[in-house]
Amino acid sequence: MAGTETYTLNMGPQHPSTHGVLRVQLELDGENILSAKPIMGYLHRGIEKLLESRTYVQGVPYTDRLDYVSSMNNNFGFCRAVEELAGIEVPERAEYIRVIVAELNRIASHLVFIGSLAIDLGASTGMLYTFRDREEILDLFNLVCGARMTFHYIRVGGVNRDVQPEFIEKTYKFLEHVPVFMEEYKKILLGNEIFMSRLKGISKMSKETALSHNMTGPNIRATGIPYDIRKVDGYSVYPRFDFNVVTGKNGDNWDRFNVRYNEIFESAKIVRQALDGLPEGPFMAKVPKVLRPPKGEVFSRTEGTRGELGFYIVSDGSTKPYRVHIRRPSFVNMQGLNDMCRGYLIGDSVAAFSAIDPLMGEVDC
Amino acid sequence: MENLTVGAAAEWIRSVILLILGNELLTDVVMKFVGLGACIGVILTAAIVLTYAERKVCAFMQVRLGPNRVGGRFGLLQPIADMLKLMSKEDIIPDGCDRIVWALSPMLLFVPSALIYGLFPFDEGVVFADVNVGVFLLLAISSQSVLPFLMGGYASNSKYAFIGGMRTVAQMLSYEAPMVFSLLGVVMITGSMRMTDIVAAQAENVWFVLLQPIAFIIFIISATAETNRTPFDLVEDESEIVAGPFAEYSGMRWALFFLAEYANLLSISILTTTFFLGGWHGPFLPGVFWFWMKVLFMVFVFMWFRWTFPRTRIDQMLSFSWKVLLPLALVNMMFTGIGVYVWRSMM
Amino acid sequence: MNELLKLVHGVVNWGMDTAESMNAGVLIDASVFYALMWVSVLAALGVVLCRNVVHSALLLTASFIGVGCLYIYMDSPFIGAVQFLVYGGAVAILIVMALMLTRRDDMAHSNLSRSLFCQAGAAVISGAFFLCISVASLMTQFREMSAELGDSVTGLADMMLTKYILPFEVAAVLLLIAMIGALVIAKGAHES
Amino acid sequence: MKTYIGADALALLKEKFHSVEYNTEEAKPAVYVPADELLQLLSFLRDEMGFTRMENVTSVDYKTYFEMVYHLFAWKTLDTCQDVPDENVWITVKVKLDHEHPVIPSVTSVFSSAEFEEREVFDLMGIDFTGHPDLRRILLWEGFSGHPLRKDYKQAAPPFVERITRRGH
Repeated sequence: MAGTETYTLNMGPQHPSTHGVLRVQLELDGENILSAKPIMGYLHRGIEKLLESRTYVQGVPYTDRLDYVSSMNNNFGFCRAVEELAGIEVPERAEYIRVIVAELNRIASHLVFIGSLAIDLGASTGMLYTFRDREEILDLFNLVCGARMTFHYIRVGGVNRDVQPEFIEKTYKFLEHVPVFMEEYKKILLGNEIFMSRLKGISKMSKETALSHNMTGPNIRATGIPYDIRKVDGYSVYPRFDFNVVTGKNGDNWDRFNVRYNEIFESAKIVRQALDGLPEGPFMAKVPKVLRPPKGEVFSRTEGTRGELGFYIVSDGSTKPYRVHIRRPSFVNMQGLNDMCRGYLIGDSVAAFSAIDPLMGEVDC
Repeated sequence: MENLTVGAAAEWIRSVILLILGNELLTDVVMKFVGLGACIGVILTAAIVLTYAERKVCAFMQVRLGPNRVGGRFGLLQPIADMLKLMSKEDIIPDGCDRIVWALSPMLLFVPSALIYGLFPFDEGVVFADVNVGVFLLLAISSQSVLPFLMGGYASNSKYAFIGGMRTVAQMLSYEAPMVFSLLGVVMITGSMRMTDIVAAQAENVWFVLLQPIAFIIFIISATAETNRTPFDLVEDESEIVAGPFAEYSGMRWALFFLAEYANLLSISILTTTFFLGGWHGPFLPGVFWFWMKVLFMVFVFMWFRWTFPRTRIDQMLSFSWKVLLPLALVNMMFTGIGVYVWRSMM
Repeated sequence: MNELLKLVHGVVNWGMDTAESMNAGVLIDASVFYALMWVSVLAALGVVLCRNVVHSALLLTASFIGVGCLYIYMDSPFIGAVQFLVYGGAVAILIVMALMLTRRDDMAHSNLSRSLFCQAGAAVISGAFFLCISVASLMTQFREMSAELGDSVTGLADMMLTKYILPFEVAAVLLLIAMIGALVIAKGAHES
Repeated sequence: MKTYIGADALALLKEKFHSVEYNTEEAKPAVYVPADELLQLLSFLRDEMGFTRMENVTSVDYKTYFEMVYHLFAWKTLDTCQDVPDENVWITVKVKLDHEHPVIPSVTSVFSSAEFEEREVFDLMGIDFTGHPDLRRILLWEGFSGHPLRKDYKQAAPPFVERITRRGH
């Protein structure tokens, strides 16, 4: 009797659900996935090389283009690294503002995640709803820095400009709105039987596997490991705020979804506390016009929306960094893709791409 | 009021033709063609109206405006613009495809979708062919739309299309069974497979949606699956297999798939109306109004499904058909049989 | 206006009269019949002659459907619908799908061996089969369908559920066994 | 809180691995290790000292030599930590490599998570990893020549592509 044959399906780089220009080589037996190999680099712009030929301050806008859905967090990470290298003390008010905008951006990024997961599972209405609410955050950012996508708001030594009372007022209003729209998603997505059955028990990952792939962010928290740099490192003013690290239990797509869903509430909590305790004072430290950090190197990591975002900067004492390496969470998380897809169906692979939540700008750097 | 029925309109057309031709026999022949033209006209109008309706319903569900530029504030001319766009698009023929099979697929797909319109009773006495095995013939004809999908999927020389073609077969064959069995309950109560008899039986007593609620639900679900609409649109599943069998088609060929999809959407709405919602019957208003009101309501329901549900997975969908719907339909049929037997012996 | 109408009426009446004198009704009937027949026969020929086995399978479906149309044309829509549903809707699809799933290097020349020996063998076998069938059908005394059957569907149902209930059920059981057997075999192949 | 590894722990390392070097002057001294002892050191760090997370793998081109940089983190309470921000120790391990033929054993046998990052280093810096399961270019395409993150990398002139015009010439 003739045997069956496996075949290769190239999902991407032009495919509606690979979130940009990711290409995944699926080895298939019928509809069953035998292996999934991510192939990336279609969006490689050489940001690490570019940063070597810019001064430290000029480098900040490049980080906007890494994870362009949560630019604030990238600015934050890079500026922290440079400040650590140059020994700049950031004023308290600036730290508070940074935390506020970074957490707001985390909410926006998680809303994009929920929306894109919904549309990948065929519920395109879900996406429209989350994008509607993300719009409010973008409006807030528009108010604070005049940009809606690539902010370049957090600068070395502080923030670009102080927040206006109008921003604070509107942010409070937005925070009141958060539970309202989250309830709406609960109705349209979480309560849906089909949505549940598409995610529960799919792409299961044990703690050990997640650790061995060095996954970070919501992906590792979904397996039950409370690994959150905000808590673990306690950088910036995060230790002053009361918030929980949301964890899952089974490490399946449902948990990955739920972790992000609940993190929105936690982020909202942080924003509220930061707004309540926003101190007076300068919003920018005294940074020399020509920044020449002393010779040395630094590895600084922050919790980006997709996981641990690390900046490794080597300074040779000149105005430009000698070498910058960016540890991109999406890039490292991609190692888990094979484990998340193997043994499941084509339909689950789409959910897995979504649940790992890669952003190609960040993966390819 | 009496003059507002489709039958009256047909009579009027007939009298005009008779006046011109002056021959009864030839007029009858011409009237057959008029009927055919009316059926095709319904399909084409439906495609235009339903594309617009779908866009608006979708926009309504998704808190946005929908078409609002072409043709005034409500974008009424949007379907025309869409049509022009589709017609002026380049006809891309994929490399290495099986040319003949590939070109035939959209045309053949449209045939069964259009053909079943001949069996629908639109109003009192307005039915193109009132066959005594109407229900059965209808299911038989609509089952023919599987092969064109498969042909398109196979001939496109694309793996996505091929997976889509394979899925079509699995999906349509599995959902045909519960669909047939859910309709058998209606047929058993009526005692006839003639479409007009089924409508008449509902006019005498109650709508079958009250007598056969389970069958109604099963029918709605399997009809959604048969027409490849969310939550069962795994055939054209854009997030997994791009567009399934349509992935390689463009321009007018794609428009034919599109047309067939809307023809199918309308036809399942008409079927639901005919089998479960009492066809054209209703108080006060002429039949044709009732008929289209019910049909459009059903169309709205199907669109509602589409824009609120996520998509199922292929294995979930198949096991749902074989493990839930089919046994349920069989049990429903058994109880209907007992009920009909008891009712008849009591009478 | 009236003059024009009269002219049209005249032409129409002349045309109808001529058609009647030429026995147009029978002619049309026959031509529809022959058209459907040729569709079926040519499609069947195509099944044999096509080089691409998938095309053969698709033409087989066309042939099935042509035959189904013939049934409907001969006033037995039930048999026609059965033909559509079973042959056109299920059997053909399974054949086509099985063929499509089997990979070959060159789909354009995928049909069976085209050597002269094979063709001659096939011709002899099919000729013999054709002979048997035609002799059988010529020798059978066909009866008019009895009026007591009435509506063909109810008649069929009555016969199947009363007189021929046993063969009907036996056939059903047989099909069930075949189905389960196929499932078992397919499952086994998958595991190995 | 994030702290760097203590001086006594470093002294312990020095005792264990004699070839290990570090600058005692610096506040956060990087541990230099020869390439052939890297794997032993990393397994020791992982198994004995609890550095279970290989957070970052990268390399720097110092024109005369390459430097592989590994950042390891020891997060003590992996499963129990819920609210208490706890000790989080880290260490930098560095390996100096020859500029002509940079070869280093792959650390994937100790930390399997380094697979993609090592591929990235191979791709952009041109360092060869022995024992890597799947060493291919990851961000650039297969036919690319050169390693862009090297300081001496010169971008090749873009290939001359003849312009296709409507007339066909």
